[in-house]
Amino acid sequence: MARIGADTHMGQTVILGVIGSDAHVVGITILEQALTAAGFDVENLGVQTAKAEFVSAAAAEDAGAVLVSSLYGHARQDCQGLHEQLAEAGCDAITYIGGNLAVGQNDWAETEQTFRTLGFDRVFDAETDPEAVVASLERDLDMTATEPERASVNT
Amino acid sequence: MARIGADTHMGQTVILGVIGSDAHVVGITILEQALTAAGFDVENLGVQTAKAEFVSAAAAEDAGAVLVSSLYGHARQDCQGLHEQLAEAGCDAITYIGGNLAVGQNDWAETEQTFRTLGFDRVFDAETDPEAVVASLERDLDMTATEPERASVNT
Amino acid sequence: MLRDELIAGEQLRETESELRGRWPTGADADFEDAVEFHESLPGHKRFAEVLESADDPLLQPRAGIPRLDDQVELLRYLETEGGADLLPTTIDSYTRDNEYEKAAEGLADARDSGDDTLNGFPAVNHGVDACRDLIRSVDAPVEVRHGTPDARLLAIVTLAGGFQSFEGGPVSYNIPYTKEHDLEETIEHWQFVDRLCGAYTERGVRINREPFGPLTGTLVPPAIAIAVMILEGLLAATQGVRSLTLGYGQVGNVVQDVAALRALRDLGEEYLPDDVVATTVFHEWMGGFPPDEARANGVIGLGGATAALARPDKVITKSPQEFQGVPTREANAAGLRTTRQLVDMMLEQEIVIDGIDEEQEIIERTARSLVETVFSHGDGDVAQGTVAAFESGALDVPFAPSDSAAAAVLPARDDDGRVRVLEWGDLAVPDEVKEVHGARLDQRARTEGRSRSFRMVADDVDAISDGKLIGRPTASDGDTGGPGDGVGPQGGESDAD
Amino acid sequence: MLRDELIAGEQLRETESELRGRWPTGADADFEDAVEFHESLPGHKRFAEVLESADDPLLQPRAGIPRLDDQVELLRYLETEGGADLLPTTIDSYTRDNEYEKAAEGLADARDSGDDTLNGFPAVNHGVDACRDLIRSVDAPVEVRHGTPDARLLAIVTLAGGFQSFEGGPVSYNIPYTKEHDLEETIEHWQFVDRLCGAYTERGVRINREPFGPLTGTLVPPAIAIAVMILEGLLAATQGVRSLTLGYGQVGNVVQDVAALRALRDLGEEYLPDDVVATTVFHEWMGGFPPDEARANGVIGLGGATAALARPDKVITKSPQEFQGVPTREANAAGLRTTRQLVDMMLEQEIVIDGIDEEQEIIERTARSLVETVFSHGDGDVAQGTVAAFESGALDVPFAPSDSAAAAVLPARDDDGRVRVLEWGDLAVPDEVKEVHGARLDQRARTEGRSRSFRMVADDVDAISDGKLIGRPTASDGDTGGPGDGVGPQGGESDAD
Ligand code: B12
Ligand code: B12
Repeated sequence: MARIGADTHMGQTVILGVIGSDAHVVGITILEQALTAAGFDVENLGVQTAKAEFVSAAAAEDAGAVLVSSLYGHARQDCQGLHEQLAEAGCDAITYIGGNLAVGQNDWAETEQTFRTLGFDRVFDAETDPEAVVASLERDLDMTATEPERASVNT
Repeated sequence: MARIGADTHMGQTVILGVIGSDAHVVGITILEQALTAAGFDVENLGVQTAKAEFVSAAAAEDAGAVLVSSLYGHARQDCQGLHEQLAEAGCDAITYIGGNLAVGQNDWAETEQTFRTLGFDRVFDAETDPEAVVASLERDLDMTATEPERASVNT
Repeated sequence: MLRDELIAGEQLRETESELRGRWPTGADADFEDAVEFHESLPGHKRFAEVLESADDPLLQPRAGIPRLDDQVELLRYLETEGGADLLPTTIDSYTRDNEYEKAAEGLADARDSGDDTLNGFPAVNHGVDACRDLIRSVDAPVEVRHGTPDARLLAIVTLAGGFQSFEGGPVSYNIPYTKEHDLEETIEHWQFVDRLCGAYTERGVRINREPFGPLTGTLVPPAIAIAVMILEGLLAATQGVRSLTLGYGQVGNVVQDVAALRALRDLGEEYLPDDVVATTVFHEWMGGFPPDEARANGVIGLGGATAALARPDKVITKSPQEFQGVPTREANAAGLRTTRQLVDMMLEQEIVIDGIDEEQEIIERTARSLVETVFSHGDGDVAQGTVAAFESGALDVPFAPSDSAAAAVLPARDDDGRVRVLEWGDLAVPDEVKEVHGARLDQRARTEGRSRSFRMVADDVDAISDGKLIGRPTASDGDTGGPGDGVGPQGGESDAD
Repeated sequence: MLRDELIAGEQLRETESELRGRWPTGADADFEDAVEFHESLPGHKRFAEVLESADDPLLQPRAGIPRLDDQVELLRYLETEGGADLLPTTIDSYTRDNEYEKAAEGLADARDSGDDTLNGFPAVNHGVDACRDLIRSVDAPVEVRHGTPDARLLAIVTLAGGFQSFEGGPVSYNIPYTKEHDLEETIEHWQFVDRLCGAYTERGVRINREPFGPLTGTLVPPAIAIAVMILEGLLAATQGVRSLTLGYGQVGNVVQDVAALRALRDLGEEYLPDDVVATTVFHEWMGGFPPDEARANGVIGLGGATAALARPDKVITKSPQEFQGVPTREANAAGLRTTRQLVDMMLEQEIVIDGIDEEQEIIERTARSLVETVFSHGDGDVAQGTVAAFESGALDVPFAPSDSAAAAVLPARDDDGRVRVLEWGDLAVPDEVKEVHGARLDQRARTEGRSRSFRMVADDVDAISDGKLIGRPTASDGDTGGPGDGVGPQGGESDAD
């Protein structure tokens, strides 16, 4: 993948955090570093972040993307209503979720569908390479710039 | 299991060997030792023993039991016709087969059925403890002594 | 004010009765009745006795699912099919957050749907009788494993319920497990837990306590883990705990792991009071696992082999499904048996490895310096000193999500794969030790032809899941690229657009 | 008369053309054409080059199924999903017996039924073109692995078919693999095979030869295996082989395994001519496996760990289904990946174990004595000496089914799990060595409170499959009972009466 200069995404704020009472911090630490290195403005909310904190941070920063991480197996419960709250706050950010999204040895296709239904634009599994996240964000954020109707998918 | 005195089975000759072109010798070495220790007269034909050799040894010794071992996965082919030849030779010995009886990761019930159909009285898998073989033989050979009709099962 | 002093009996009873009111099941947790129940248990269900008298390392898995009957069945399976010597009951995340309401919902949901909608066993919601049913239904001692900063009610219910071992501690269940819990308060809460265990101990029921050694599970320098174990051990001993199992999580370098386990044992003996029986537990690799069961079995294999060399009293096993999620019972039992085979095949061999003493020496020096800094930060009081040392950064844990820790320490592997420190922050460590680490990391940097940086850390975090011990740069890494994963891009996103 | 001398070119051609007439596919095996085919292969398919230039141990599985397309698919799978560096093609038992007729039936049967009715790939029946298809279809070098006393036609066909490595040797593919084949004749047959490889070598196609080190796979004392490797290496070198991979099968004691691998390497260098490039191969445990995939993974884990410590040039991996039967391709690939993970995690660590030199010294002394006895038995001629030494029992292999070997040697483990010799028969070994073994076995006997006997041997044979390294008597064993299996009665019989 050709690297895009570090200043390309200046001003595109990305909200990052681990939702619910999940404390797995290593994944977002790595992601923050990769996104920052790629030139994104990252606001890392850390672990154990409530839905409401994601929403207010996204609204306050007029974020281009909200990245939700969940490892501990309660993602579905924790994300219930997140997209409705984002919409209420007038936030049209792209939303990603990634990590270990189900308890136990679940079928990925099913898990993915669950989170698409909840409103996430992209669903990433725990094998995700940080560079793949950077590449997706670059694509999706450029896309929202030129194709504003993209946002309606989320509302 | 209570041990039966070493002289109980004197005179009960047991034929032992690895059939076909199979050279796995360790199993029958261990079996020979256990059977001998238990008082059986063991005639060990060794590895790579042809059907005909089993038959002539059994007939010559008026054997009480013929124990066929096979590990390498060709047991079914190798045992084709063995029981017919034993019958022709007028041999009414109990027959056991044991070892690794199929190529690959086969279903045991199916494998067992295959060898029962070929005429074996008992079919043993590779987890067989030598003491279990001794115990079965003690049971079956005493039984043939008191219940001669048992032999007819094999002919 | 927080002090490392025995909680008075009266205060214990007062706090206890207040806590028992917090959730309906608390009412059933009568101490006298509980002592009687414990006394009725046969010797082979007494945790401390079984662990302390074992000749060879005992194996214990992790396991916890929401419903009682399922949990009993699971534990029995791990006993009979996995050959577990000691059993666990892992508690769900809501209970760890004291969100018993949410746990109740999850449990109801699990009962309705038949799915495991909680990531563990909500013991407080189940209550004392259910716990006793569980203890009665299995044939080995059982430990409560969790990650709860405020585990007071959980301890009250589970100890009354017949569990005889309780994992955790004020540092090890705060720093890696939460963001906002205040460390001082957490210590107070754990003083209560330890005091409760001490009360049982006084009555002849020697509850085993096990501080959680692996901390964040991710490249934790051994000396930091050991220092935390000593501190939590001291705090527990003050409250009357007499059976302590100090923990350590495998880092993957054999020499360092064996040295660390020895250092843990030796320093435990040195620092803990004589009337405490200290044992050790070795956790198989606690960091990111490979997303492949076959490779995961390789990681477990190295864990088992290291355990056989280091000879801890207990080994916590991993399953080949660690990467994916909570394992099936079959996978969990498989992890136990793979470990058992390796341990048993190696245990009778005398394998003497060179260079362990040197590594142990440097680990001990560092750990001692950390423990001593806590003493001096607290003017001799361990409780105060722990809070102050974390505040100043003199004591710190890498990747700590907790606001109570600086998390300024950054670890990286050296050229031999031993975990060293790249960024010290304000960690109270002698300069000579820092020089040793610096030299080793410089050597690695030279080998790899790159400078020491966070890139190394990121690469090391992924290394084992990518199939290597050390996160070397790979041919495909660009000069300015992101963290290499050693295997190339993999896994990933799945979107339907 | 049998002599260790280069077969004349003319005689080679004569024998070759006679052999090519034995089965229709022989006709296609034209040497010049074959040389051209080999020359057309890219560097990464040249076995000797790839193996000899590798920095780290290369991994190779075993695999052979009857049909060509299935075999290609299997090998590709092992390459892509297993990460095999070198590929095998294991030959079926009928072909090993030169029963091409029966193999043809089996192959036809396999084609009709879709079942794998042969336990390997009948390469002679498939013929030269099919072999070349196979070689073209995969991306790594491929070796013929078999167990054939008279492998001449197999070599003619497979080498013409593009295989660049050929396993076996006159001792290692006679003594453990057959009852009635005459050793002298087998040596003659292998001189032909080696001469054929030498002929390719002269033309720039350096065929790799790999004597089969594990022999009977069952508690083989390292020195015996090493002596056989040296003898087969010498015989091969005489015929012009220049790429030799000497083999050794893991015994499970780490110190002994590392020492043995080093002894093999050192003695190989010492005894083999300078123009031979000698490499080593380590076979993961070749004896009875546990009847449980999880435990089998533990055995494989110890194999991988030992390989990382001993650093052979190649490792032959086992699958977790070894006990049960020919593994599925998934299980085979899993064995590769479990091994890879362990090797890769350990390879960068420097782990220096004590006592290896002492063990290596005793192994070398013993092996040297066996090699020298062959020299003197043959008045300096290795071929003659080998026959004579086996005849006299001065050279012997435990559990050998072959009439050509005395099979009087009985091995047992000592208290540390190292393989020693309980019954020497007429093995030509210095008295001091015997004393060392005797003392070690006495020590074990004392530990176990029983006398040295065949019971120990039987118990040791079962030990690893029962979960231990050493076959200790178990509590359940009666005084006069049969061999304990360490785990108690298990498995077994299934009868419908
Ligand atoms: C280390 C670890 C811990 C440490 C965490 C320390 C810390 N504070 O960070 C400790 C020991 C404390 C811990 C605790 C628990 N853990 Co934990 N833990 C792990 C482990 C072994 C590694 C996680 C890790 O750090 N990986 C390395 C990082 C770099 O990878 P990552 O986190 O997966 O992140 C990458 C990707 O997932 C992706 N990604 C992640 N988030 C996002 C978000 C977006 C938007 C995108 C695009 C991508 C993305 O990109 C990241 C970078 O490559 C995993 C199992 C595994 N994976 O091997 C279990 C695991 C995640 N834990 C698990 C559980 C259950 C728990 C506990 C509930 C129970 C327990 N065992 O005590 C507690 C939870 C405590 C809490 N309140 O959160 C389960 C989750 C089960 C499930 N989902 O079904 C796992 C899978 C283990 C298991 N098999 O049971 N754990
Ligand atoms: C050691 C071994 C070898 C050695 C054998 C040395 C020798 N001459 O004995 C060597 C390396 C030479 C070898 C060669 C081959 N082997 Co092999 N070998 C094994 C191995 C690892 C152990 C066998 C053993 O000794 N076990 C210990 C003894 C004590 O146990 P046992 O033999 O099972 O016997 C016990 C029971 O089975 C039972 N029993 C046995 N016979 C009988 C008979 C009766 C009547 C009763 C009641 C009980 C009974 O009681 C015995 C005592 O407890 C097995 C796999 C395993 N089991 O782990 C493969 C295995 C048997 N081999 C196998 C194969 C395919 C071969 C080869 C064809 C190919 C190859 N790999 O090269 C050749 C065959 C050569 C030939 N012509 O026979 C396969 C068979 C596949 C199948 N059945 O589906 C196996 C299962 C390995 C595998 N997974 O692929 N092998």
